[in-house]
Amino acid sequence: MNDLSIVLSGEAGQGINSVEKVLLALLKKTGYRVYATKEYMSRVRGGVNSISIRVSCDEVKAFVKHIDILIPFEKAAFSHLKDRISDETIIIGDKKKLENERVIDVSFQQIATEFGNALYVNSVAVGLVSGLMNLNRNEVLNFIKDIFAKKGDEIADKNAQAAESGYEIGTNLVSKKIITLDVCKPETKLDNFMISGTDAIALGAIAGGCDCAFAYPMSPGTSVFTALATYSHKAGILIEQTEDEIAAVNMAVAGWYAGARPIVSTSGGGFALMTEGMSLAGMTESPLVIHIAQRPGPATGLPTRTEQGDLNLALYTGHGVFPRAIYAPGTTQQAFELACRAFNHADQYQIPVIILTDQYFVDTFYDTPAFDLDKIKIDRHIVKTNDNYQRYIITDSGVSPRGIPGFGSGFVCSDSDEHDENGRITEDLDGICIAMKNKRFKKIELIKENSCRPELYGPENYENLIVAWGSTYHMIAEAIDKINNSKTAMLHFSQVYPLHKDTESLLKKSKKLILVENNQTGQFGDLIKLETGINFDHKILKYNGMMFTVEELMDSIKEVL
Amino acid sequence: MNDLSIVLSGEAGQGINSVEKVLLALLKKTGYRVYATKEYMSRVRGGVNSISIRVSCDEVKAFVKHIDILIPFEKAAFSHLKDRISDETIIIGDKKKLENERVIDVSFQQIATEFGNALYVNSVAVGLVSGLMNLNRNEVLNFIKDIFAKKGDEIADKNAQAAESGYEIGTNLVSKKIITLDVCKPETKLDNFMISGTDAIALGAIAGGCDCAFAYPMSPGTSVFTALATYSHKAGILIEQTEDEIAAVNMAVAGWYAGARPIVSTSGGGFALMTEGMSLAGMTESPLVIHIAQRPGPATGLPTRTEQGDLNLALYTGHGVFPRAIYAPGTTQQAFELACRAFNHADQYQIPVIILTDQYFVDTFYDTPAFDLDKIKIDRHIVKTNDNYQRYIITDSGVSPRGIPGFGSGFVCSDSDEHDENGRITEDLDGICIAMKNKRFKKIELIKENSCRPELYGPENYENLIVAWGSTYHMIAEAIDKINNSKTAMLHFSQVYPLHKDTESLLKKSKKLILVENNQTGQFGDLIKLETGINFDHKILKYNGMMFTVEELMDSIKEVL
Amino acid sequence: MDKKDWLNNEVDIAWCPGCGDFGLRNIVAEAYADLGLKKEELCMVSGIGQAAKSPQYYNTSYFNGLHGRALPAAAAIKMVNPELKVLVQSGDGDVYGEGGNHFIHNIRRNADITVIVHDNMIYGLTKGQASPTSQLGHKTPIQVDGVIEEPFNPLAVAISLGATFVAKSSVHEKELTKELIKQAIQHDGFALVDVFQSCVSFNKINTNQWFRDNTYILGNDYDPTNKIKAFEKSLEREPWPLGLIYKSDSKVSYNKNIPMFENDNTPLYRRNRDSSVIKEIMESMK
Amino acid sequence: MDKKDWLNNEVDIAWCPGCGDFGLRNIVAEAYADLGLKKEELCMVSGIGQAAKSPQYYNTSYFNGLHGRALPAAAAIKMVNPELKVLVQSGDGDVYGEGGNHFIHNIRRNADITVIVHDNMIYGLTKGQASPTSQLGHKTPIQVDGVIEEPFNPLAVAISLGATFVAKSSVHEKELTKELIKQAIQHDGFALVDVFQSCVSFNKINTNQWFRDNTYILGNDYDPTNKIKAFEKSLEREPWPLGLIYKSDSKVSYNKNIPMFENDNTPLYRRNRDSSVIKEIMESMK
Ligand SMILES: Cc1ncc(C[n+]2csc(CCOP(=O)(O)OP(=O)(O)O)c2C)c(N)n1
Ligand SMILES: Cc1ncc(C[n+]2csc(CCOP(=O)(O)OP(=O)(O)O)c2C)c(N)n1
Ligand code: SF4
Ligand code: SF4
Ligand SMILES: [Mg+2]
Ligand SMILES: [Mg+2]
Repeated sequence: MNDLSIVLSGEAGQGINSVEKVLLALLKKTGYRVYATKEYMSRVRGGVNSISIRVSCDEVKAFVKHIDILIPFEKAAFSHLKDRISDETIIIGDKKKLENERVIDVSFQQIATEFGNALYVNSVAVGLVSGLMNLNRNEVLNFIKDIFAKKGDEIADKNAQAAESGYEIGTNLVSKKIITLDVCKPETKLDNFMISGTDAIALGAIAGGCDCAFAYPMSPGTSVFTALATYSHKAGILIEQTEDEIAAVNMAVAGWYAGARPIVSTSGGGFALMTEGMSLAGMTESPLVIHIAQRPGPATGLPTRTEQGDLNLALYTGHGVFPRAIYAPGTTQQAFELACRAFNHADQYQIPVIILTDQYFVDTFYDTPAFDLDKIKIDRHIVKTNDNYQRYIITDSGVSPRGIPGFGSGFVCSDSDEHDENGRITEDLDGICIAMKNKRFKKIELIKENSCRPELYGPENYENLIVAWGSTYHMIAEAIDKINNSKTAMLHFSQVYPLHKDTESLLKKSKKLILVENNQTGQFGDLIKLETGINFDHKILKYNGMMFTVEELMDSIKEVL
Repeated sequence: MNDLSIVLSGEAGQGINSVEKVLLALLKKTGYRVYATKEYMSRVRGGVNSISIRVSCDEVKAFVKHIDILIPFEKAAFSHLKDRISDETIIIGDKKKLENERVIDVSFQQIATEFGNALYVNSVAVGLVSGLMNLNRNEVLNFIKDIFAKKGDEIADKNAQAAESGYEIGTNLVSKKIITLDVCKPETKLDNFMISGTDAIALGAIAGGCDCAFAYPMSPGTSVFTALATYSHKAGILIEQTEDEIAAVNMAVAGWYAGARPIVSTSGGGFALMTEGMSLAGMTESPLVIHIAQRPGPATGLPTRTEQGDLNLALYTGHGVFPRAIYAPGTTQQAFELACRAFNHADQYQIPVIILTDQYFVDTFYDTPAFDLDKIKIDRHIVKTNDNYQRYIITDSGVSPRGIPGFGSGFVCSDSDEHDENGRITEDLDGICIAMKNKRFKKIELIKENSCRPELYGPENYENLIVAWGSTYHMIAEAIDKINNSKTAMLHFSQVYPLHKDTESLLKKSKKLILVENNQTGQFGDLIKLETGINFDHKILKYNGMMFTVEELMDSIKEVL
Repeated sequence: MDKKDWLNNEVDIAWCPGCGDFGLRNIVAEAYADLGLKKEELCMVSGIGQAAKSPQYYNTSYFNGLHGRALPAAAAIKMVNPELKVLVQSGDGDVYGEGGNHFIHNIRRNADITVIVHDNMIYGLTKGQASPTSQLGHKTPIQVDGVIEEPFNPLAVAISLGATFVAKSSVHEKELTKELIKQAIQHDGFALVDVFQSCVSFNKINTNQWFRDNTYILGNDYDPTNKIKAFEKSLEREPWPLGLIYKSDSKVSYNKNIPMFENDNTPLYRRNRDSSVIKEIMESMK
Repeated sequence: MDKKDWLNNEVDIAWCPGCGDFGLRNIVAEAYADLGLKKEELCMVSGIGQAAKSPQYYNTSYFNGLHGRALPAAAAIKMVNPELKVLVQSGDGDVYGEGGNHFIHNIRRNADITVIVHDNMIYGLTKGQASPTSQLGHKTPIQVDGVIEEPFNPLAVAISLGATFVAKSSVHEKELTKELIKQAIQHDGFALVDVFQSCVSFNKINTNQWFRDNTYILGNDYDPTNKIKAFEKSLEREPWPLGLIYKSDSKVSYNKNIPMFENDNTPLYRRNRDSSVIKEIMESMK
């Protein structure tokens, strides 16, 4: 076993998220590479949720099906996780409560109540895993004390004691050979950070000069909004929770007009309400940055689940023709760079840029090396106006220099009606109206020239090519590694629109094309067909609201190779 | 000359629309076949607008470029209509005011003011044309009196006198051979109706059982809403102007839920705001009928102009996957039948049905034989519920019997979250959630089976096939007739989604495929490519806000044949 | 049906233990029972949020629509199917935030619906952001410096919009709440009952204790028919007055105002149309 | 700049001859001139409608956004660029109908913007449907039986939302309108000036003559600082009171309430960020 898959499952509000945070930190401190993701129901208490942690000495960044150690706090975990529990899964918990013969009995609840609070089960669990993994006992206990310090000495002590009990049980289980874990010991310690998809987008936005956020709460899009609020003092970000999504997008467009760099973060249903606002950005050639964390629809759908189902919406939303760019990061590095780039490109081309993530990605923690801050910069493409300034002057490139009201002596006039070079309403149909339509259309080519090249993962001389976008990156990469077929590679698009000009040739090099998407119909496949005429030989689609696991991808891919 | 193209042009508010109405009625009374369309600026007074009338003994239903007789009330008409005025165009008007040498001088304004009101120019114009066409003098004058009767005897008399002056000038111009019109004389009189695209949709809706309308005003979509309001007493229609488009679509979905048959009428920008509501209809499997009269975008765009630019929006709007149907009538007959069918099919399949028209179509008057009312019927697909009723029971077809609250003893539960067969929220991801997704998806095939077959116009053994949809029908048909190429036909889609199953074979029979769309990118061409893989050899696209003329289509088609 | 019959106890209720939503659910079921409503005549409507899950937990027909869109849905149901009693249960965010425009215009529309707002002064389902009724200074993960926007006053706004039944209660006052809801259901026209409700998970300020400490029940001497006085009353804070703040019988509800329903309450789905109507209309286009 | 300089006379004005919009345009330009505004410091904002075309007809920077969305745009511009004076001119349909939710929440937000609503009690640009302020019984091509919905009372609603500057005027009272607009511009916070404006093409009821016959100017004895009295005044009809209905200095505007702008009015576009901030935040994720 060169890595370990640990899963905790409990009700909402039972605190398993705190286990996630503490365990990750402890394991990382010890030198392990870690990964964690969560899946949860749309409720605040009750139900059944789980967190999945992977620990390894090598990089580990994908969601796997198998569970090595399962700590269920509730009986419901068994049916909830039935597809992931195998004969090899070690299950640790309150045997009586769980009513399951296979369970290695640890009386979490009793220990916790002994220390005075049922919530201490979480510290017991942290201690237990630390013991199993043979982490440094003092480090563990001190760390727990530090974490709880702000809640007062007593609570800190009690938690540490609960953890200590867990720790002992853990070492005991190992020493008594009841549990044998064959895990590597990390040799070097990397100077990495635990960064969630949310953090990566928020940091990238800050790096890109994002100075305000207009949003209306909606899971899972709220995550980025909340992160920006958290850093608002440090980074100087104006945070405004709007009355609805329509206000958010209109405030954002107007904010850009007035010189700021707003972001909007939402999910499919909220974005649906921004359709007219997208079109406003298109007509006024306004920069705009919208982050959509996707979840399954239609309508309210499954609010806390994941899907790559909003690509079509992002592609076609807004009436009328206008250019846009759509990013879909699959790694924290890409998320950081693209979120930063979104602001610069939105400003450069005066277009809406959409960043498509999903619940899985924003809620997953990856250990990530420090982002390269030398590469990033804030490019403000604005000009100081003079008396003759014309906001929509026709230029060769289609881009007109963008002024800001109050910066220079010119008038900056922006109109949602068809307008002339001054931004004033016109009905000169065959004159300036057509010229404006063509001007806006022209920019699509310009954006295309700067599209991100899709990343090839695997052999250059591939014969089987798996095409993917967004958050499935790591799962497919690990599946390819494990299948270990020298002719199979992945082409991953972190920009899904406009497609990079090499797309067609890269696809045509392959003999077999396999599409992997976390949605019902293969929306990206449709886009590729439309733009290149290329059909896929196989489509691997999942749409039950959960991310692909490495194992099921391996199976599906092998099946079609 | 077997038909005559007459154009009047003036400022908004000058009354040329009244000329349109009166002239059409008079000509039709005499036995002529007539057609009229208008184009106008987004303002209530001033600017420059025009109405175009065609008169013939044969059916005449298309917009033409050439003008036989032009009556400009303002100088601006010359530059406004410059592309349509040729050396053959007879121009009649106030020579001095118009400052144009070619004008045949008729002092409209002076005559009108003699009778006491500048607006009488319109009656002078009606009289003039009637005189030129040698219509029955008494019939004309009596008709005018009748029309103005409700404004009082004096006004009626004055208008009749103004018309009489015009009539005399008209006959004089002919007798003095200043103008020679070689128009046919109608032999038989058809029992036809003057029906605009608006009327056809409204009548079709009434035929389909539409019993309420929820809408927010927006040109050109307001037209159908207004027509329904006009007939609301006669037909028993509840008319509610909503606070915004979001209310309109939500009230419509809820109205269907409660057993009514609401329609929503809007335009692209308003429909953009209904994106989330569309998705709600998708999730709750609610019937829904939305009429979109298209106008050019993005954003506010050109509010009173025409375009076929909202197809993509109609196709992809709404987050999540759900079935829908999209109609695009090209004739009043189709509009009537499809509007009726929209209600029955929406109810049968429990889906949103979109009727796509455009400003050109809703504002154009066609003389149309009586609609066949025997064919139409109101199919209400609702059931009386019992105690065990389940709104979303899984069935083979994917359609669950639809109950109405209060009709029977069962509970009718509708939810925008993913739900079970009872309509209650669930997170049983791999169980009922997937089953519901598949159930909804399945209906697409069902709808496809009942898609309208595209209509072939021209020879069966075509080699060149012009593919079109919606309002361009008559222009292309006339162009084909006039080109008179025995190998060229049109395939016209009055249902654009889902495509009829014969689409691919019908297209593949042709050697050369020509796409004609009134938009910038060929959105329907993209859909065909996506669904069939077929590419077009030529695309004839127009996107300046105006309808194609027969002449320009003839030129463009000949060029690529 | 008695209270028990109204409650659906087969489903797993997704609320947190201790949530005020439970209390309101019981009260509403009792009100239904007291009024002797028949199950065929009720339709419940909600948007999205914790409060908006309420309809799921009764034995009733319901329309659980989009976030913020409870009111247009409820009004439309009543307008086309006037035989139904239509009752909305939804959240303060749903009705006053996302749905604010519908709040305005449905009061103007005055369809005969009852609107119970679970006013927990927070966004519960999305985990604790400020709602329009959150009080000044309230800190949340988004409002890190505390709320700075003037709290929305649903009562004052409803009165200023011409609402004819405006009531305020708190879930800890069961009897009062029940009585107000019963009166609201019986009122002809748009009836608003804004109810303080405790979100035990995310609102640690406006707790049940806070409600107890900061409210009082209006005495019998209070006259709810004087609009100006009602407005004045609606501005009172700490303590907040509970009870029927304003009521007027000066208006009739939407359906009674339109000719179609003048002498005929038949729902639209039971009306038939003669195709001769189409002929008749077509004739006018000759 | 004097009045002439503010007016853009190079464009073809799309309004009907005799439309009240012309009058308001003149009055606003005079107000600008009187206040000695500089062209670089003004930004006008509107939605869509006849009134909303106004900004086109001045020499000024403007943001002519979507129908109903003037207020969020205006507020955002002021919030991120507080050096600008932001003035909205838009229609009653735009601000109270489609934009109703923004009306509510921007009053709560209280950004320092001036909002002039051209209240012609009709939808002008779309040719004469009822607007939220159309009076009961008003017949239109859509409201064939006359308006049945309670007319929206912008003043009462604004007061109930906690607005601190609420004024009413009529375009036929030029001096009064100008004075109110000037005061509104100088007021710190959301300032509403609802102005009767005649739509000569589509509102044949509420004409200039009707405005003259049905309004009166508030006397000096009227005290606009008493909220309850102001509410009462805002309900008066036939005649309608014109003047400053309510004003309060009890609040500061949005930007003054947030730390970022506390001692620093620099617009966001002139602020720079040190990339060390990102390092610092990242460190917290170790
Ligand atoms: C269009 C849209 N925007 C946002 C959301 C996310 N959302 C769900 S519930 C909710 C607010 C809940 O607050 P409230 O209405 O007060 O109800 P509570 O949960 O407090 O009872 C939000 C913002 C959504 N579902 N749809
Ligand atoms: C989303 C959207 N819905 C509808 C319209 C159509 N529309 C344009 S202006 C207007 C109303 C105009 O009324 P008002 O705001 O009172 O302005 P007025 O013309 O009377 O000055 C409407 C409904 C639109 N442009 N956009
Ligand atoms: S989060 Fe708050 S409102 Fe929601 S169920 Fe829990 S306590 Fe109730
Ligand atoms: S339609 Fe009415 S509001 Fe519009 S410009 Fe004409 S008079 Fe003015
Ligand atoms: Mg709430
Ligand atoms: Mg108006």
